[in-house]
Parts: sequence; structure tokens; C-alpha cells
Amino acid sequence: MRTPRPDQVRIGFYICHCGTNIAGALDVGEVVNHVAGLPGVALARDYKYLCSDPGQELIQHDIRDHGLNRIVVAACSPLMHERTFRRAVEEAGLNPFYCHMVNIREHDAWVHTDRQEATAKAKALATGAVRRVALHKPLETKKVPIHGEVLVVGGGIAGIHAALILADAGKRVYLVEREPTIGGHMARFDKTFPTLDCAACILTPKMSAVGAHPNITLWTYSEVTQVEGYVGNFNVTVTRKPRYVIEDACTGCLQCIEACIYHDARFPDEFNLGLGKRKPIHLPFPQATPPVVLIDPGTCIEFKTGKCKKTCVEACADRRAIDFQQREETRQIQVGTIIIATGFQTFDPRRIPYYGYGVFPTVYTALEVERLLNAAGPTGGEVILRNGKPPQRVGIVHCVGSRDENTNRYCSRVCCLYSLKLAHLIKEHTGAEVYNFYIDIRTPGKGMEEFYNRVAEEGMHLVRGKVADVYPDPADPANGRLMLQVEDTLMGRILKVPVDMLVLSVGLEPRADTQEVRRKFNLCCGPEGFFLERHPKLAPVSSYAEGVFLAGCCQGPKDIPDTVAQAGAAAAQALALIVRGYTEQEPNTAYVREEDCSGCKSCIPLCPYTAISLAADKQKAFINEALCKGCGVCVAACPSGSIGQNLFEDEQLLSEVEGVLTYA
Amino acid sequence: MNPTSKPKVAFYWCASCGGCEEAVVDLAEDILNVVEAVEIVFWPVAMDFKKQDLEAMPDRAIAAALVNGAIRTSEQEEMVRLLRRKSQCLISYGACAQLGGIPALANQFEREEILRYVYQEAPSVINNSGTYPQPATPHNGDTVTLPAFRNSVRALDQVVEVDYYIPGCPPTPALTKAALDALLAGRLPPRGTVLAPDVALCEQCPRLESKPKDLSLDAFQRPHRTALDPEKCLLAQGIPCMGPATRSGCEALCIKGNMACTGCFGPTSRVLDHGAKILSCFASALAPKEPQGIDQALAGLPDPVGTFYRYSLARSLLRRKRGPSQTQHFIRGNPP
Amino acid sequence: MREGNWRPRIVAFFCNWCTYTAADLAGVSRLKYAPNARVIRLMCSGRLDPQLVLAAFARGADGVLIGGCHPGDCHYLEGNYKTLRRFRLLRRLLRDLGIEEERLRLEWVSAAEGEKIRQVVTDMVETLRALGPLDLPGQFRQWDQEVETLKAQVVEAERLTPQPA
Amino acid sequence: MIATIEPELATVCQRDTTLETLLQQPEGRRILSCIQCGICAGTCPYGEYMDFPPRRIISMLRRGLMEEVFQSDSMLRCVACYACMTKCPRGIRLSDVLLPLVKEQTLQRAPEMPAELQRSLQNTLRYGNPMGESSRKRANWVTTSPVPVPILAEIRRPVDVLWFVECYTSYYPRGQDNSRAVARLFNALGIDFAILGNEEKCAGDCGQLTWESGLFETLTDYNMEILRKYKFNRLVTGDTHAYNAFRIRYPMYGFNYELEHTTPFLTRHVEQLKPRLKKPLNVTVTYHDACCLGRRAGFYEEGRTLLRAIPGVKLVEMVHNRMNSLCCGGGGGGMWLDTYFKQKGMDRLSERRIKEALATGADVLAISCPYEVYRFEDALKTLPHARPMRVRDVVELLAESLED
Amino acid sequence: MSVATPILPMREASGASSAGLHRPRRVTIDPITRLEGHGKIEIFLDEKGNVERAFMQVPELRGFEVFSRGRPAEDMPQITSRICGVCPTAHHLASTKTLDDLYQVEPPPAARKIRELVYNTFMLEDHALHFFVLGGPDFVVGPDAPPQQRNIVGLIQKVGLDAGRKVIGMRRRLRDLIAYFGGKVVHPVLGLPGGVSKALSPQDLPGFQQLAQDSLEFALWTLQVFKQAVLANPEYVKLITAEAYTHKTCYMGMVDEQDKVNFYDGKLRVVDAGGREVCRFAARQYLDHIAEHVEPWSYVKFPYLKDRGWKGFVEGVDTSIYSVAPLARLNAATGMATPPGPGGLRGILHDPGGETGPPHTGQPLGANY
Repeated sequence: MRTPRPDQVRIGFYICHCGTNIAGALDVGEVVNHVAGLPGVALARDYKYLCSDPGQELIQHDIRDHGLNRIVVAACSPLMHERTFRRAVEEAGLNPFYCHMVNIREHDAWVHTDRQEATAKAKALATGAVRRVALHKPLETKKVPIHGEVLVVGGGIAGIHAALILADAGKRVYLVEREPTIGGHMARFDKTFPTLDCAACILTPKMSAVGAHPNITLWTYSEVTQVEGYVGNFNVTVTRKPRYVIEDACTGCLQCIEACIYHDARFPDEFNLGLGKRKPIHLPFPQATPPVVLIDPGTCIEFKTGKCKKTCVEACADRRAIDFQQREETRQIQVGTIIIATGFQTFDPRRIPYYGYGVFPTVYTALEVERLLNAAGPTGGEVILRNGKPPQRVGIVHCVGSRDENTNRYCSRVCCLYSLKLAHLIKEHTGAEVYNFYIDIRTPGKGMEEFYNRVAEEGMHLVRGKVADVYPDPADPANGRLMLQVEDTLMGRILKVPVDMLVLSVGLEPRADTQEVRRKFNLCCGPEGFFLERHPKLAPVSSYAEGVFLAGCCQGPKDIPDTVAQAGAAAAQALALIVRGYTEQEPNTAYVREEDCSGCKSCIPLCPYTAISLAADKQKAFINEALCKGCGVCVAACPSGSIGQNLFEDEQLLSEVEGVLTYA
Repeated sequence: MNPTSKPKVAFYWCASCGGCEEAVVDLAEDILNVVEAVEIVFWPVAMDFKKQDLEAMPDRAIAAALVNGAIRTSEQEEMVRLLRRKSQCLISYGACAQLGGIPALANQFEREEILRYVYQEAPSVINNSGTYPQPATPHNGDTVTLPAFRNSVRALDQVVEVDYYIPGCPPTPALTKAALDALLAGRLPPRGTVLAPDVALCEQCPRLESKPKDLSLDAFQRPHRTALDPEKCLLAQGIPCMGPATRSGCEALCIKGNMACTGCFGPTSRVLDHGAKILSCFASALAPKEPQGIDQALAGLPDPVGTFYRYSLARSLLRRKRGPSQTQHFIRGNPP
Repeated sequence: MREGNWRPRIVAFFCNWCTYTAADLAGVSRLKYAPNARVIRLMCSGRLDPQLVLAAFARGADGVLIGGCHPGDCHYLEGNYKTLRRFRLLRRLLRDLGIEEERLRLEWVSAAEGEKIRQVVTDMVETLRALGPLDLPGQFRQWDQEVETLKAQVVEAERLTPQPA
Repeated sequence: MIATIEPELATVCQRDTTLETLLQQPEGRRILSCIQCGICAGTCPYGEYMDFPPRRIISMLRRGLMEEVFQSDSMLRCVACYACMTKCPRGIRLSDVLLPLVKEQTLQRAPEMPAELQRSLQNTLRYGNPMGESSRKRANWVTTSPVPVPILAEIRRPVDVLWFVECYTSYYPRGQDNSRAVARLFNALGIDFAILGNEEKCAGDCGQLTWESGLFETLTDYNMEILRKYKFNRLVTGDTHAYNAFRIRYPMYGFNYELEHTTPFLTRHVEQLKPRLKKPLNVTVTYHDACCLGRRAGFYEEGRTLLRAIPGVKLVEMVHNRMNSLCCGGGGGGMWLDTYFKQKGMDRLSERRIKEALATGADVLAISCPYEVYRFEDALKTLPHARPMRVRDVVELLAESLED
Repeated sequence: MSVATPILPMREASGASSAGLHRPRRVTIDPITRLEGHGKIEIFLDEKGNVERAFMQVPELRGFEVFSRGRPAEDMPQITSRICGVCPTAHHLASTKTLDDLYQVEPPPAARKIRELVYNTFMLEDHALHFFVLGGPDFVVGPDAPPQQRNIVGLIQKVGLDAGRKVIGMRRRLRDLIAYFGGKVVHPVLGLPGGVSKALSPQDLPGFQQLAQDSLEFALWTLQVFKQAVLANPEYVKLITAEAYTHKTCYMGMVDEQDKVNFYDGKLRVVDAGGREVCRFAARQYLDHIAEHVEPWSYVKFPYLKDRGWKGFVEGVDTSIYSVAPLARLNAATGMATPPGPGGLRGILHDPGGETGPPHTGQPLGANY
């Protein structure tokens, strides 16, 4: 193993106090003294906050004044600040990859209780790093070009907002939405808290902007089926489900719907959660974007029997937009960055049997009530129960499926506020007595507490207690009146509250197919199942996959303002990458030492990115640096040790192993 | 040219089989020029010089000493230290001296186990009085001595400083000739070099083209279980062939004999542990993904130590088996 | 290393994307566990060369812990499958060389499983404490005693014999 | 939160837990996390009759004001129906740990025990059954069984299934119908079974109504002794209370046999049983989920599977069913507190439940716990109802349909 | 292991404790040379200078029996051949035949022929090595020649380069045949249970046939050399037949059904010093007939005839010690299986000493040709 002569290497060792995070848990001075004595170490120092500007300047001065050519920083995790210190070292004129970090905070100070042991471990880890960095070679970060296009997955408010920002910035955006129209959950809401402005009024202009925007290619009723490649160079396969209507030809005149042989709408309308009816050929909702109808093969007679008179086709004779032969298509696109905005799904209250959802007709979920309240909804804004009568007494139960060991442990953050909003709207529409059964009213955010006071002042009954049982009111079981049994914990009395209508404020949870989507985009999931952000505080919209960003409720429950803020942030970060035009990739790619390679081809099949090929003329293996991701699998498998890996050379790792095993 | 001016050369063999001596004899006609060029002052297999002759020589009198065989007994250790003292250039000749060779497989067993089995428990031995070879046996007032039997087998450079290595079991005549010529002409590479190509055997293997670029094995085969295709790469047929991890230089003799390479030329200079390296290469080439499938695929390698460290156990990172060995189980007939 | 204050030393090779991040998460969540594991970061568990495992043992490690992503989650698609294959064979090799199989351990840990890091390290320290020290460097010194005696004599002899002019 | 046992905890809680030490144990730490949501009080059938429903008990415990709680008789009104524990969003094991501990202190401080409860507990201690019948008559019902019922003491050989019959199904006639049905079913399935007969004593679940009563201890030691005398693969019992005592409390005393209740046991053999169920019953049946089989043990669908296996049975559901079922009021000593409850002006839960059963218009109320047959038949007598309704145990209905 | 005990002048063993005249003197020969294997000879003389006791000590042990445990069966032929690098083919094929026995398989005729060809070729070139390189110098250069001369180098200088080249060339051609089939000549790899790993391709057959012819001539030429160098020299003949070099032991050799010498296969036949058959057994039953004796002064174990029991290092008709190698092969057989060439071997052995009866002369010196 050829190691440089010790006198050439002058190592600067820096250990950070990180306030008291590190200094509080281990003896920083002892580590400095120990490392100062190691071969090759020219300078060893500790400092309160190395990642601060003065801290970085300290290092830069030392490099110049003491002629240091290697830097070891013992502080937090390299995943946090390695880039920071490398940039600082580079500015001081030293190759950034002569800088190496030692994780003595997350892996040592924060997780060990015995101060002596933690100090010994810090010394060992530092020794390992010092020996390793002595063998580091100068490297250049690899600049990988970034495609200018962006893929936005999910057409809810998050996807829409992100797409618009990017498109307005002049970038080409592919917006892929699984439903026939964009709009997501927000399109179903009536009003939005706390300002009570109508959801459609603030959403539809953005939707039509998306529909009309030259830079946005909108693919609704489509799904991403495969993603390959890496940041800057993703090639994505999108499958477009057949609408049996040609998008470009249809102008949304809806003649075909009238002409459909089903005179009246008979089938449950998914958009209105089954409360309203629709025909086989239908438009999800009036402001749907693109304003293009679609035919549901499950209910259209032509698909069942093939003998329908196809009156719809006649109605669309001139434009001939209807095409029963339409088949599923797949498209390949090349994008530089991806924004995941796949949203959430509401908790299915059937999982809590004692609320009687699906058993008692007068029990509704909050989303269904949003449709009832909505002027464009199935009842034209009239809150009419399934038995046709308006309710006099309405109970709203908070935290359905949230803050509960048996369902979801987390608080869904938005239910209290939308429950108050529903309470206000129901009272406004029907004048009914409204009871809100809550555990804690949580109103974080601007204008929320004021909204709570305003709604309370309108005479809502706020009962602090979780509804324990729901059963038909023994007094008149006939017309669906329900009895809610609940303890008012502030009064300390069990109440039996008769209501005509029960609204369940269901919480937000990850979509059912989260695991499948996670694998496609190489993401990670947190313990509750939402996509895991790279860092909860410092990188909330970046994911673990480089160049893939998260926005909206797919990353965790949040309200519309936060969702839009995140969408903006994700768009900004994507834009940052695109504008820069390249991403810097750690130069940790593998390389074949040609004179040593025997051409035994053992490495070739191991590379999942097919980066290794046989140089035909020389019968030697060759690694295409652009394709190589730096996993190092081939390096470990090369039987004659002829493949090296930048930044993770065999001798570097071996010296690190020797170092960490020394006894401090 | 009077004999004294010719450079003196010595050959010696420690725990060896004499195959390396044969390899020197196999220089055939070339041995004549060698004999012309040098004066062999010590070569037990072919010349009657005695230990005292060696001891009588002044230090560093021998230009080059080629020592083969691993170090197993104290006498061998003594001889190599003596040869080191007497030679300017000590050359490790053959796999045993370089890596421990096949005798080093004994490092999987303890000293007492070996002696007890060889002299007591072997089925052919009748030794009711329980005699064992003794370091000293008295004989009317005098004693007859035997060297000590070390607990571990060592490669040459684990006992004395070694200048060059000529690999192989045995080294090929061509390799030996090239080394001797280089020695005589004084054009020797830096100390510690292995005098053989530093590239794996596949480069010289006639079957390299037939090795697929997407080899993915479902199982390792045992040579006597499959009909061996004389043209196709043996590893591609599932036979564990150490070629990819072993130095070239032997011109793939075993493969020309239609059998797999067993790794006698040792690893390339960049490899720290021959066995671990080939294990990594073989395991990475497997196809199954879950543990049971993998274990089934690996059933074709029942003896990892014997296959991967056949010639290099003494120079492996772990050097020998630790703690009480498994032999007791063998002796009572139940496998470990 | 007297038996008294011996503490098992574990070299932990963690994959950068999953296990190393989980260890960071364990840190961020302030989970407390034994300080015996010293973590070395690799880009993928597939980068771990069995030679490094043996080198770790040979240089004094009492146990080696390999951390990789769950099968199917590897950031490089299949790196962890190769780790699993090498691991199954390497354990058998170690067993045949008298090193207990429990000293080498492979765990799949995803980025969100900080708690699993705590459990695995704590459990492995217990196992190693039961197994006792491996201390190969000490074994090597002990094994080499048998050649030290003769070496001393030869050096002594060389010192005594007058060198020819 | 079904009363399952945490994997890492061998039993629900250490045996020697007291209210003082409770908060240091894992179960106690969970109590500290109670968010006072009131669902336990809300769902408690007698919630409105309690000064200190479970929620208030926890808040008083956390403030150290338990003396005041012990003075009130709230915990005497707890019928251990597991509703509060099942719905608790923090997963606190109220009915298993906290409430029995409080009930014990309440009883110790109560001026005098309700007479009927006092007598039944003493009977259980002295005669091994709450009825006070002689333990030598426990196996008399065997003579009336249409099929042979082997008794372990007589056959003296290992058996596959040890059938732990329990008190109500041994002594009371309607209980004996249940036993005879079970015997016929075992016989039809060719099960190698035997009973302890007179050697059997009450498993003591209801006696256990208080956490650490000496009574329970003596019964447990006795039963463990008897069980150790014989060799068997699995212990099957028709009594849901005994089943849960064996499952949750007995492990603290070393019980680790295979254990099953008759309902899930028969469900496992339903395919074998179906061809033998020849006689159609042609009745509409509504199934009452016994608290100790449903909420406490998690067996909801098994009873219904058996009922659907019977030809001519139409199954209808009551409003309160499965995990939201309404208790018959017999648990936690409630069996012997009817008079006491009446004095306190509390309506009887069995009547509440019967009303709901009648509302379904079913002919038969199917039950799966031996306590319920008396309570519901008694409630049917006191409640005026137009359509006649029979109360039958699931096994009785199966036996009715079984070919001779 | 072919053992030749060279004749050496008595010489004061250096380092031997010869202090004081009355103590018996001692001669140490360390190491023994011109043979394969390590050895040391300690000779103790009585006052009159006669040999009182001699020890032939083997100072080396590797323990093949132990470290072969746990190895896959099919690897054994390649491991066993490392017992000896001069006669690897013998051990290799012996181990291969054991695998045939273990797997209960019979090699096809072609494979068997290849094995026999390789083995016989090996016998020829190995004996040539002994006759010319190892033992030869004693006769050609003379036993009293100085060590610098008494070796192959001295021999070639005496008999001249072209004879030397003839020997070296012939051996190389023979060894190339073995390398053709076995991949390598030292530690061949052809042995597989139930056959060999490589076949003979037709175009190479003529070459080998020619080689067979040349090797027969070479053998006869060697015979002439033996006659001129050894038999023609009365001093040597006297020495060979001298009492000191005659061992009357039992003789073991492999014979075919007709009791003719066969190198590859057959039964092992043991005759005693008087030529009477002691026993005959298949190699598989070796444990019933052969046992090993252990002495404290040597790492080697001493095989002996089990039926007769260990009787110490004695010779004569009823000793249990048996010798192997060429002389024993002849004594144990009734003759060679192939017709003798002109002036066949039989003639040689009869002339000296003129004893009649089956050629069981005990001349170990002669045993090596």
C-alpha cells in the first residue's frame, strides 16, 4: 500500500463544542490533546461553533498560516455540514476532498451517557479519520448537467401551485394527475378556513391557468409507472389511461352528456363521494380542468353489450371527440427534477364501528358535508339528509381516527379548524343547533384563534369530551335521529345528546399506495407512513433521493397555507437546481486500473446502472464515470483488487478501521 | 572461469514436498547454463553439502538462496535464519514459502490434536505404550534430538526478511529461469516484489472469451458431478475456479488439463487476503436473493477454508483457526 | 487488555442512505445506547469488502456489525443483495476458523428506524460480552512466542561471531 | 384495545402491583399519558351512576386524591365490561389493572359488603362454586348426558382436550343444557376429551373482581395443583370468564398450557361439523357479543360463523354489536349485585340489552357465556314484549341441529 | 519414498561430543542428501570403532492425515499429491483410485488406459531421475569423490554433455506427456472419481507412440550404462553384494493375476526373505495387514506386517519389516508382465552372487534399478 511520506501530510484537527451538545457530553480537551500527538497532525484545536462563519474562518486562516493540507472536523453528522466545511476549505485554496468529518454528535455525544466512554469513542473515531484523511487524494466534484424540465406528480393545490411557479419561471413542466381532473381534495371543499373564502373561487383560476399555460403539459387520468436515472437525468414512463374521449377535440360543450341514452344520472358520482349521481359519460365537476368529459367503461352500455345507439357520438358528430377504441398509452419523458405532491386520503371511519358510519344513514364524513354545503354539490348547497329533511340538531365529532393508539397516533392538525368551519356553515345554512365534541381545540396559525372565537360566539355548543357511543334515539328511532353518549369532562357529567345529523371530522393519513409510490421514486417513509423529509427543520421539502422534492400532505398533515408554502419552496429548490444547470455529485465513482485488470468480467453483471463494459479492443473492464453512482459494489467484488473508488479507497477504509480500533 | 568467481547459489527446502526441487530440475537443458553460470553450494536433494558446510561459510557469501517449503519445525526455522545470515538475497520459491502452501491447512488444527491423531488415534497405528516423538531421546549416555513441532505453520517472510518471491505450486520452469536470469543480470525490481505478472490468470486463460459478460450463478457445482466442457470457462459452468483472483504466470496449466485453477500462484499485490477476496467475487456472482436460496447455492462450496485458502492460510489475515479445533468431533466420527 | 476492564469493541459498517441516517435519527431523538460500536460510513453496504471484515477482526475488533437498507429499498437498487450473499458465505468461513458466528451480524435498518439501531447495538454488546474478548492481536503475539526464543538465540549468535573483514 | 398481553410483558402486570407502585410500571406510565378525553366515562354502561367514572379516577390518581375515590362506591358499579379499555385512545388497560385495584380499596373501606355478593364469594371459597352447592355434586350432570363424559380421575390416562366445565354449567339446569350440548358436539367431532369432575373448582375470575383478594389466590393454587396432576395437550372451557382468568391472571402463577374457548375451538372444526348439522332450525337469530369473548378476547366473528353454519338460521345484528356490544351486567361481581343496583336506582343492563334484542325482531337471542342465559331469561320475564324470544347458547343451537 | 543410502567415508561428526577417548564415538550425517525428504543419521560406534547403534531420523512432519479432514472428497487427489513433489503422480492416482472405490464407479477403459500410460511414464522418468541424478553420481563419479563433484554436475562433466543432454531431453519428453494429460507434471490434476479430466486427441497419438519407442531404446541404453559403470567395476559389485548392504526382509509389491509386476493395479503380495508368500491382499484391506510403529527418535512412523507384529529392526526370514520399491517388486512377483528386452533385467540380477531360486537377492543397492 503506497502511503505518502508522513512529512508531506500536515493535518489540521478541529473538534466542535456545538454549544454544549458535544462539550456537555464528552471531554473535548482530552480529544484535542490525544489527536495533537498523532502522526501527521500539525495542529489540533477545539472551537464553540465550527459551522459558524468565525469557526470556518478560523480553519481558513490556519490553512494559510500553518500550511495545512488536510482537515479533519469532529462535529455533527457529515450528512449535515460536510458540504459547509468542504466549501470553506475550498475557499482557502485547498482541495475540498482533503476535508473529512467525524460524527461525534449524533453517533456519540447525543447517544451515550458515560462521559469517559464517550470521550474514548471520540478519540478512536478521530484517530480513524486522521489516518484516513492522510491517504485522501485531491478530487473534483462531478458536474452533472440538469435537464430543464420538471415532473410534478399530483394535481392538487400543491402540484398546481408548484407547476405554475415553475412554468411562470419559463421552465417546461409535466403535471401528471391520476384523477380525470386536477384540483385534488381542495376542489371538493366549500369554504376554506379561516377566511371562509370559497375554495373554488381561489382554486379554479389557478386550475385554468395550469390548463392554459404553454409551459405546462397536463396529463390527467395518468400515472407514473417507472422512474430511472438520477438527479438531472430522470427518464420517466407515464401511463395514460383511456378516457375514450379525444382531449384535443372535446371543447367541454357537454352535449354528449345530454344525449346519453341514460336520460337521468343514475350512477354514484365519485367526485361527490356517492352523494350525487352521474351518467356513464360525465365531467367530474363543472370547473374540471381539462374541461374534457370521460366515459366510465364500467357503466357505459357500449362497453357492456356493444349494442348502444351511441347517441353521444351523434351529438358530437362534428367534432367526433368520442373514440371507443382508445387504448392505454405510455409516454417516455426526460426530466431534471421531480416534485411529489400526491396528497393524502381521509381516514375511513368504518374502522371505528361505534360511530356507526355506513350503518346509520345520518352519519356523514366531513368531506361529504363539504359536498352538501357546496353550491355546485349534489344538493346545491342545501344541507339535506339522506331522508330528505334538513337537520335541526347536528353533532360534529373531532379527532375521528386521530390521536388514538388503535388508529393513527398523530394529530391531523386541520380537523379542529375545518370542524369549526363546518359548524359555522351548517348553522348558517340550516340554523340548526350545532354541537362540537372535542378533546382540545387546536388553532395554530394566523387568524385561527380569532376564527375559533368568532364561531364560538355564533352560539356553537362546544362540549369537551369524546363521543363514546352512537345509537338510534330510543325516543323516536324511526326518522334516523341518533343519540350521542358523551361525558362532558369539564362538567364531569355524562350527556346524551340527540342529533339529526352526525359529522365525523376524519383525520388525514397516507394514501393506500404509499409503499408502491415510495419504491418508484426511491423515497423513505417516516414511522406514521408519510414520506420522510431529509431533515425536519433544515430540509423539509427535500427527500432522500437527490433532485426529488416533497410538497403538501404527502409529507404530513397540513392546511392549505402550509401546503402552498411548501409547494413554493419545492418549486424554488427545483428551480435552483435547474438554473444552476448542474448538480455537483460527490466524486465517489469507481475506476478500473487498466494495467491491473485481467478482463475476467466478474464486475460487469454486478452494476445495476450498466456503467461497466468491456473495452473491446483491450479486453479490459471500463467504468463509464457518468453512469457510475459510486455504490462501490464492484470495488468490493473485483477478485484482483483492480477497481478503486474515489473517496472510499481500500487503503483509506482499512486505515480508518485501524484508527477506530486504537484505544484512546 | 574458476569456480570461486561464479556467484554462489543455495537451495533449501523446509516443510515441502520436493516439487519445487523437481521444478528446478525441470529447467531441463537450461539447467546446464545455470550450472555454468553459478556455483551451487547447498542443495540437499541433489548435492551432498552438509549443514556444517553452510555454517562454515562467511556471512552473506551466498549470492542468492532459494528457499521453498513452509516453516513447521524449529530446525527449518534455524536453517532459514542461517541461510538469511549467509545470503545477500533470500528468495521465497513456491507457494509454501510465500503463503504457507497446502501444509498450512494444518493451521486449522492444534498441535496436540495433530500429534495425538498421527501417533495414537490413526487407525493404522498400534502404539499401546503411547510413545510420541521426543525432542531428545537418551541413548547410552548421549541423546538423539528431534526438532520441535511448532503449533502454527508460517510462511518464510513470517520468520525472516525475504527479498523476492517466486510464486506457484510448483513455480513453472519459465518463471524460475526468468527470475534467475534477472538475478544474474542484476536487473531486479524493488525488494518484496513477486517475480510474476501482477494480473489475474484470466488474462492468460484460453477460455476467457467463453466467459459470459452477465454471469449469474444459481449454484456452485462440484467437478465430479458435472460433465466438464473442455472449451467453456469453468466458472461459467459453476465450477469454483480461482483464476480471477490468482496471479497469472503459469499459462493456465490446470485449465489446459480441463480442471479449475485452485489459486496456487497467490493473490495479486493489491489484495490483502486471498480467501476473502475470492469469497467476495464468488458470492457477488450468485443469483438468489433470499437467505435459503443463497445457502442452497453456496452448498457447492462445502469447505470455504480449504477452497479459498488452499495455499494461503498462513498468510491470511486470521492466520489460523482460533481456539479448540473441531478435530475431536472428527475423531469420534461425527462431522463438525 | 486485562480481563477486568475489557469492553467489547464493535466496528459498524453502515450504509450512508439508510443505516447511517437511522443512527443520526437515533442521535437526534437522543436515544441512549452502549458506546461500543464505532461507525464507518460506506456509500452502500455492498461496498463492504469481506477483507475489511477480516482486517477489523485481525486488528482487535470483538464484533463487526453491517447495516444496510431493507431488501428492495437499496438506494442503488441491489447493493444489499450482494451484501447478504457475501455475508452468508463469510459467516461460514469465520465459523470454520473458530470465530463464533454471532461476532458478525447483518441488520437491515431503514432511515426511520432509529430505535432499531439502539436495540441492535445493545443486543450485540450483550452477546459479545457473553462470548468474551476475541483480541486477535493478542492471539497473534501469543502464537508468535514459539519463534521468539530461537530468534533471540540467533541474534545473540550473530552478535558473537566475528564478521570477516 | 383488545386485552391482549404485550409481547414483552409475560403477564398484564406484575402480581404485586399496588396503586402506589402502579405509576412506575409501563402500564402506569401509559396512565400518565391519559388526555382526559372522557370516552371511558361516556361509554361506561353505568357511567352516569358513578361519581368517579374511570376518567375522574385517573385524574384523582395523578393528583394523589385517591382517598376521596375510595369513599364513593363508584367502583362497585363497574361490571368489568371492557368497553372503556377497548375504546381508550391511549390504550390504558383500565378493566385489567387500574379498576380492580381501585375496587379492592373500595371494598376494604366499604362499611359492609352487599349481602348477596358476600355470600357468593364465601360459597366460592368454601365449596368452590358461588352457588354453595357441594363440590361432590359438581359432576352429577354427567349422568344426564346423552353421550359419555369421561372423568380424568377415573380414566387415569393423558387426553388431548381437558374440558374445564366451570360452575354455572355444572350446577344450574340451564347451564347443564349447555354442557350436554357441548358434550354431544365433542362426541360428534370425535374429540378425545375428559373433565375434572368433582375435582374441579371455580376458576375464580369473578372472585378476582378485586386485584389481590385472597379468595382468588386459594382457587388459583388449588386449580394449578389439579392441572399439574394430569397430562393433556389443550385446556378448553365454555366459560368466557374462566377462559380469561386462565389467559391473563393464571400465567402469573405459572400456567402455560394451550388454551381455547369452546366458540373458537368449534369454529376451527366447523367444516367437520357442517355435514352433521342436518336439522334446519328456521329461526332468525341475533348474536350477543359477550364482553369477555368479544372485547376482552377479540373473538367476534367465530360465534357468527357457527350460527351461519346451522341450516335455516337467519342472522340479524343488534345496534350495539361486536366491539360496541352492550354488557349483560354480570361481570365483575355484577351477577350478585342486582339487588344492590336496584336499591341504588340503577336500571338493569340485561333489560337494556333485551330491549335492543327485541327491537331486531329475532326469535332467538344467541349467547356464548353461561352467565348470560339466566340474566337474559330473567330480563325477558320482567320486560313486557310482544314477540316471544328464546335465549339459547350457540352450542345449544348447534346441538339442536345436530343429527342424532 | 525411494530411499538410497549413499556410501560415505566415516568422518568425525562435527559438533558430536567426542570428548575423552573412552567414550564411544558418534557420527552425524545432517542432512542426508540426494534423496527426496528430510533426514538425519546418527551413528554410535563402540570402542573398536564398529557401529554399535545407528538412527535414521526423520525430523519433519506435516500431518496430512489431520488437515485432510473436512476437505471435499473430490479435492483430495490434488491435496494428497503434495505429499511428495518428486512422485506426485503416484499419490495423485492412488487418491483417485480411492475415490473410485468411495463412489463405487469404474473408470471407462479409455480413462483407465490414460491413467496407466501416465503412471507408467511417471515410473520411467522418476526412476531415470534416481538412476542418473540422485544415485548415479555414487557410481559414475565414485563414492569417494568430494561433495562438489559427487552430484549431477560432476556426473555430467564426467560422462560428457551429450549423454547428459540425452538423459535430460528424454526425461523432459516423458514429463511433457504427463503434463499433456495432467495439466502439470508436478501435481497433475487429471484424477477424478470414475475417470480423468482430459482425453487424448488422435493427432497427438503418433507423437506419444514415437516417444514410447525412444524410451525403450533409452532404457536399454541405461542398461548398458549400468553394466559398464557398475557391473564392470568389480569393486562396486563387491560392495553391492557385501554383507553391509544386504537386507533380508520381507518384500511387498503389486502383482496382477499372473503374479507379474503391475504398477497401476492388482493385489499387494508380500513374500518373506525366503521367497515364500506371506500374504496377498487388495489395497482396500491394507489396515488388516499393515500397521505402523512409533519410535521416540523419529517423526516418521514405521510400517510393518501386522500379522507378524512388531519385532524391532531385525532382518531375516520371520521379520515383520518389509521393503518396497523396485527390488521388492521383483522379489514379490514372478517376473515382468512384458517380454524382457535383449539381456533383460533377469540376467542382471542372477550373475552377482550366483544364487539360484527366485531373484530375491537382498541387494538394496541393486534394488534401485
